[in-house]
Amino acid sequence: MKFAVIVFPGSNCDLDMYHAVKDVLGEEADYVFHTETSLEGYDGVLLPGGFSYGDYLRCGAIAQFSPIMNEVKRFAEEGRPVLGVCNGFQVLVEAGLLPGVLMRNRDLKFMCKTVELKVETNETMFTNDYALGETIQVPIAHGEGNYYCDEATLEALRANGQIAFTYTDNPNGSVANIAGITNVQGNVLGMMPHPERAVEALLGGEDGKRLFTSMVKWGTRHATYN
Amino acid sequence: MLLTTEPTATHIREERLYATMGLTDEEYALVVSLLGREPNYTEIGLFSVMWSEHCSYKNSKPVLRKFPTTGKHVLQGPGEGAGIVDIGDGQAVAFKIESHNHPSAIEPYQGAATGVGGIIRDIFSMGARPVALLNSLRFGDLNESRVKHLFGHVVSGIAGYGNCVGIPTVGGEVAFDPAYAGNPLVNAMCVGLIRHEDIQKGIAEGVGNSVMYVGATTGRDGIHGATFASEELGEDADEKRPAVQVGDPFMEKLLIEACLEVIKHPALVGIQDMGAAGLTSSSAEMASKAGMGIEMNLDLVPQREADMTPYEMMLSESQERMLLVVKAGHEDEIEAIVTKWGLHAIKVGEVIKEKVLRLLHHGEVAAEVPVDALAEDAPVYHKPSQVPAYYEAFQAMAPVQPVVTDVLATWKDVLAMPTIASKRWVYEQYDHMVQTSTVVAPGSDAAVIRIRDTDKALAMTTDCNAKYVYLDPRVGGAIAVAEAARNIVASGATPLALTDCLNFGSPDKPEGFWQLDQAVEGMAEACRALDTPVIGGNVSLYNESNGTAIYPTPVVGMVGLIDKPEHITTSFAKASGDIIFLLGETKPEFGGSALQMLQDGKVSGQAPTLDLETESRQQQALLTAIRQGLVTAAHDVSEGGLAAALPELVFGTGLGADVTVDTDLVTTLFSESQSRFLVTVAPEQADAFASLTKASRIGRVTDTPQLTVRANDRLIEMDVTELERVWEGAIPCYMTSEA
Amino acid sequence: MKKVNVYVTLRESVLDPQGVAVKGGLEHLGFTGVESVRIGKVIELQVANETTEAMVRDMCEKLLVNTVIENYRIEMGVLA
Amino acid sequence: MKKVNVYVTLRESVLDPQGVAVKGGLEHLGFTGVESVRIGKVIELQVANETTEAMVRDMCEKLLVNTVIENYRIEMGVLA
Ligand SMILES: Nc1ncnc2c1ncn2[C@@H]1O[C@H](COP(=O)(O)OP(=O)(O)O)[C@@H](O)[C@H]1O
Ligand SMILES: [Mg+2]
Repeated sequence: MKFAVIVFPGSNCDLDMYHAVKDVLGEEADYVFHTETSLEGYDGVLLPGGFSYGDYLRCGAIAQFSPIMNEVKRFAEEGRPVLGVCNGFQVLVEAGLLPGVLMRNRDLKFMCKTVELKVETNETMFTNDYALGETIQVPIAHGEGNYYCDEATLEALRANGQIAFTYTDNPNGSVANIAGITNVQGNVLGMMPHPERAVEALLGGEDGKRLFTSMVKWGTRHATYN
Repeated sequence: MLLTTEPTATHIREERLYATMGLTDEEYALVVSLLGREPNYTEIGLFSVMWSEHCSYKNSKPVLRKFPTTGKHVLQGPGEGAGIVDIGDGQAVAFKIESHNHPSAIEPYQGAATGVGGIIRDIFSMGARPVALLNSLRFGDLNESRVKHLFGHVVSGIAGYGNCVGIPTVGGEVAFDPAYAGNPLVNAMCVGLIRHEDIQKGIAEGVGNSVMYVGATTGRDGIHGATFASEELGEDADEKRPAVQVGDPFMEKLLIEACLEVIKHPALVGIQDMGAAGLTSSSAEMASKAGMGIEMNLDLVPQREADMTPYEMMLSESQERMLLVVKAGHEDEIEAIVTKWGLHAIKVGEVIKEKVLRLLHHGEVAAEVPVDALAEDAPVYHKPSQVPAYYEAFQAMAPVQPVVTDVLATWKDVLAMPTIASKRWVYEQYDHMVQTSTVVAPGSDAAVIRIRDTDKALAMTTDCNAKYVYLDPRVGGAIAVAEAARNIVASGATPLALTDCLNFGSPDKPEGFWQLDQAVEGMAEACRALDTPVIGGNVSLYNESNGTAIYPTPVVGMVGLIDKPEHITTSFAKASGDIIFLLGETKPEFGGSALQMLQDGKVSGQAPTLDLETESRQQQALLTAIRQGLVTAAHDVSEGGLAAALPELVFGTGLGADVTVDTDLVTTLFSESQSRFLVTVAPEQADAFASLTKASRIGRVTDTPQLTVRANDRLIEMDVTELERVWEGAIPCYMTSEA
Repeated sequence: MKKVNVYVTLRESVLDPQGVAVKGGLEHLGFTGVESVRIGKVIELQVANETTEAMVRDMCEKLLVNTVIENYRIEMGVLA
Repeated sequence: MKKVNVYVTLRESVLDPQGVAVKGGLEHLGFTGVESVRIGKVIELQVANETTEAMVRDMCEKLLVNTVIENYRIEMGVLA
């Protein structure tokens, strides 16, 4: 599988994302700069964490207008996998590819630690390698990861099985303990925790690895897409 | 400092305006004789910043000469942006620590943030990729709301900047003591990785080469920051507010990527960040080093505000700016790289043959000064030194012998002291994992960062117990170095070198100078004994408020090298049944201890003794044992003694410990004797470890969260969960009541 | 050149943790009678004279405001 | 109960990286003629009727405003 790791000005987990899929999983990956206008030849898009455009105004607000985002939208509409982690999630929300918004953490502080997540669905292209209801350890590192949406949206997220991960001990005040959601079609996942930081035992855990192996498995099954 | 008409040269002399800029009458006279005429306003401004302590080290130079600065691995010693040490395979590590004390006292968030930004630029301007940040912080009594405010905002400023630029903040230290009530300390350290061939110098060679400006625009912020950093904080500190700069970590991130790419380009001749004294120091120093001059047209400098004068532009300390020297004719290639990152490289001047800094403004020469006069000819002072009366009184005191009536309660109280308590509240606000190389996160003795594509890793720490330095600068200085090395060794690394930040009071007081001189003497001795040369550092003097100096606080930042991943060791017990060893001797030493602070609210008496030969031997023994695979956990015993170290060994593990020692209980728990480690060893390795290190076997790790300490006079038992609650809860508890 | 101010505030249904913290801080300092605190943004723009309110509205909808959680009010200034 | 608004803006000499980034964003979106953008805060307070402007000023100096880098303006609202 060939991944595009999108680089916005201010992205800073691009290297980590690249390392996870390329060096740890052994898949193909390229950095794709925000000014690029094509995603041709890629099977999956990864929007990494960081502080795109300094996260000024609102997180992810300015990055959504990068030229590459038109292609990311098209890619998503074609039903192909798009994963946004942390700032990547914020960009997807601002770009309207996912519902809701990420607000400042409940206690207003940036928070970096490993937390426990519950896998709420294993029927997505991102979670098929996990067991339903399984708990996994994945780091968070954000100041604005407090997921918010209105009641109706939350009902819809639940009804459609769009909630992918929840926190077992809510660190930031997110509605319904939400840590990650997909779009209705299930091909766009946004999550605040960093699976790419949990792919090596040396660094404390490998629970994030199966998110990427899920994508690769799905990708091999759907190889016809290319 | 918005001047519509500038004072004339005569006016400057007659009104002694140079004095308000921090220059003495003698220094002014020296400027006149170096120039052969009276300086104009811009020129005297250039001298005032370049001759400040911060830039010229005029008071500390003779003292700094005591440090050993060379060694077989040292590639770059003091003098450039950062020191560099070889780590083999063509790779090297660059690191440096710097203070931002005074700006942080005025505006804690921005002061701390820009301190981080500045030290990062020192690292990447050497050509190194920044891979880790650390810090060392001192505040007053955490019960005071002003202190809570400073502490909270300093931590979020460090977090705000470091997290955004994407460099993990992996370690540091924080201590609280009334000595810092009026003058907090904020020291930031950055560590970078570099290939030997990429090492850059701040040098302006080649007549006709272009001087290019990259980064943020120049505003009126921070004018006279360097002078400000070299002055005492008085009642009027708030009036100096224009010195506050605002950081833009997003700009810094772009600057890092752009500069690291530019550095690979053969057309780059020299590069230096515009740190203290901004455009002045970067241009004058680069030219002076090359034996050249620089002519700049200030009209070309990107300006954020209207009608800036040459004086303002040259003294501005706007952040996130770099000065490049580029081979003539290749400016476009550099500009192309920089533009990719959304920035501009603007030609503002040229390297010239005459060794002067010539500044043009609106078609006129606004200043023309020999570069060496600015960069080299600052006076050097050999200050009078005098042993303080307090020191003599402390030395004459009988050894401190505390009486503890309720040991269990005291034990808890020690763990609840904010200086000893868990710093989780601090480091969870720092992204310590970004760049996915952090093998040992904050919380252990030293942080460990792996070096990608190799088996190697780097251990790093900052340390200084200033209470010891106050009691006895020479011994305390040596302990600061030894303690840093202990943390490095306990993590499985060989100490490579250190960087230091000398935070002291006024050197103009003979007693203050004596502290500085003695502390450096002691540090230098320890550096020689432990083979850790000083490759760079920073001096921050005049840390006084209303006439009272802080404790002398020479913070040590140390980096060590680990050869193999299996040598990486943490301070956490791993398995029930492991044998616990105590390396080193425990004597009744309580001067400057946490226990004394708890009981008396201040320190007195003699600092713990340090025998450098013993220190070196213990460190070598532990390192050998770690390399032989004998050790499951190692933890240095420092502030708070075993009362802190023993619980820390088992906190978070669900385990406990049962130990038997042959000293009395109070000494066992609270003495702060030096050169000690707690080590756990698998039972089958215990004999090998014992014979290698001569350490005493004091007990074992147990599977219930309980601590049992059998001393020669009595036995006590303590619930680990209860201790952990106290230790983890202390700082959050203070901070939830922050106003 | 003219000045335009855009006032951006959180919708009432949305919890404002920062406002809550500031309210707590004020109480801690002894200010009584503070019923609620909400924190919003003022965006001060210097724009060309031709800029119409409709254009500013467009800027708000596209970038300046996240209408999922925020309301806004535009104040078109006078010529500078 | 009455409403008080406090408008907090960065002092003019202070760098506003947020504003610079937003200006860039607007240009990116094709909005021309935006000369400068600066971002400040509006703090909306609901306070007891007795609250005087002097009291609000005190709140500003003590907590709401970082007077080292910010200026502020108080707008005392009408009874609600
Ligand atoms: N300001 C800080 N920033 C980051 N980490 C910190 C800070 N203060 C303390 N820590 C971390 O907390 C742990 C304990 O610190 P400390 O008590 O100073 O250790 P030691 O006494 O072994 O030097 C270390 O891992 C240290 O890096
Ligand atoms: Mg330690």
